[in-house]
Amino acid sequence: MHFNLNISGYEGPLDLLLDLSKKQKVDIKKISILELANQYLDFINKNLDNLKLSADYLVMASFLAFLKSKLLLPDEKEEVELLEEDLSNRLIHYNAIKTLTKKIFKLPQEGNDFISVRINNEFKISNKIVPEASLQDLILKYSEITKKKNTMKVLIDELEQFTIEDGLSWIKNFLNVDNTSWLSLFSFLPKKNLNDKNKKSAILALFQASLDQANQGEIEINQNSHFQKIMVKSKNG
Amino acid sequence: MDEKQAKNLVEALIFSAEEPLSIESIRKILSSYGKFNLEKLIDGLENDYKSRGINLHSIEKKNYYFRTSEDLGVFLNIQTKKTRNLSQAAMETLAIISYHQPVTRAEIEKIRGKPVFRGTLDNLLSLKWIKPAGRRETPGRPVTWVTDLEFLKHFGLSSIKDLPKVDELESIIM
Amino acid sequence: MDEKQAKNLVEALIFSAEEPLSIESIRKILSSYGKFNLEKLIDGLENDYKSRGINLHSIEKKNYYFRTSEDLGVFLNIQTKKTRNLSQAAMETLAIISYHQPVTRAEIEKIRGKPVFRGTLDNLLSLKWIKPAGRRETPGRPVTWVTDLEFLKHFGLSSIKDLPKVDELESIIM
Repeated sequence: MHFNLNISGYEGPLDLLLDLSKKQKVDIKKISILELANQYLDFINKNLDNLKLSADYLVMASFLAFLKSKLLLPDEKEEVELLEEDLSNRLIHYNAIKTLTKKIFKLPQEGNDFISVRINNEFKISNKIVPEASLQDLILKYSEITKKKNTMKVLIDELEQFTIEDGLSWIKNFLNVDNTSWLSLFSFLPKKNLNDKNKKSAILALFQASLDQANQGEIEINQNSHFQKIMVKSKNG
Repeated sequence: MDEKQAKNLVEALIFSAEEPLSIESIRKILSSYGKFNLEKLIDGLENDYKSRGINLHSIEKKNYYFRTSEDLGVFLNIQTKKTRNLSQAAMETLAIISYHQPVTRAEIEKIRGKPVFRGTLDNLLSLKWIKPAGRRETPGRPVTWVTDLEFLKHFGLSSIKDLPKVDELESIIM
Repeated sequence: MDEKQAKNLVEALIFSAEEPLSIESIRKILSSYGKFNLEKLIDGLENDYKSRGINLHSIEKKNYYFRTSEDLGVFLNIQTKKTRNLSQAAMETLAIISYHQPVTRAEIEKIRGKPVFRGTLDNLLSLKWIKPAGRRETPGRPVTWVTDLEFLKHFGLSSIKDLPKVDELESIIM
């Protein structure tokens, strides 16, 4: 089966699984987990180089690959059944939550379907003179203060970050090996030493370096349309 | 003060309060003027306003406020405050909190299969739709989240029990 | 729309307007839904509310609004106390004290990146939301601040430990 789906439309791996399972067109309690695992893994393979494919999708993929391997072995039936049931329950649960989310937001809402009214008086009802500060206000205020502090930390934390020079060296290393064909820009990202923290800076460094090289007349850049792969090719080749 | 006057006072108090007015606050004020059956007075008011353009509503039979009748929504063409657009993540998080409360963030993440970002909770907090409610007495003592009064008020619910239901969820959590 | 509905709509319109609502505005809205004798509807409303806690008033029979009944004035005047807003500075200071207690004024200033004025602390002190709690054994022996009982009471917390930590709001960003 082939699906022309975009990962960015999903709320996470469970959401994707749920959507795939609905394509089986059976009651959610009766879906084939093996078929679902195959569809999911197939989908992930096709989207592997999509930058929005975050770690949680890969964690689910490895779990499904594991489950699939177990399903193909006949001797570990009980253990597999438990895993299957657990996954199926999670899907049923998440599906219920999605249904309820829709139902809640279909309820009449204040400001759309009704408004609460009060008359304007010169007095207000209150037993004590107290500031109108709620627990939510307090937490949000503290959250605001710490967010500012985190921004500062990112600026200081330079040792973790990659520079445009790093990006240049990745591009040059690659083009020295192959200077005749079009290559995906982000395949130049180093495979090692990338974690969640510095990945963004690596992408930025590589992107800036590619613009710089194009400017220098060293490489050509091509992207067919929005969100398509950015391709690069050496001009000397 | 006679009963009719007491009822009028309760009515005026509820109409004048900024927020849904708690029955305790009303009782406290009323107690200075005599002994009254407050529940009966409120029932009377509820009944008086049943088929008017304005209805008396309660949250959990504890907090009272007046609002326009739902039947008039289409005609009122309300433009005062438009509900702002919430992300799908925020809406699902809200749904999970409302059905599973009190619930920890880790539990929400497990149900959604995805991390809950701080901005999502901040958003719901600033709407006063959720609030923290003590900690779960498990390792790490995680904070639990519950819905707040404004959530019920916004969706015109008089109790958390009035939330829509689906069979699948009942069979899983009950 | 029948006459009863039209009357309800007029009622809801007047209640929801921020300012006294002019009879022309009402007439304009109502005209989309049929032909009604607006004066008669308003007379009806005036009559319905004549002996309630809320009355329909007009300014020169042109602009309509609801207000509490004059008979209740004596009872309502007692409740003229107002809530006030807490300043940004006070809110920030309170948030920092609640999360970092015991904390010195210099430390609060460092976190805020702004000076903390004495008035801000006095303000929180008079609400009994904060109190001084001994001195820090560092040069200058500065006073430290902690939250007080009224703080927990006001914010509905059973313990300061029940405040959610920021890492409980935040999640790992992928």
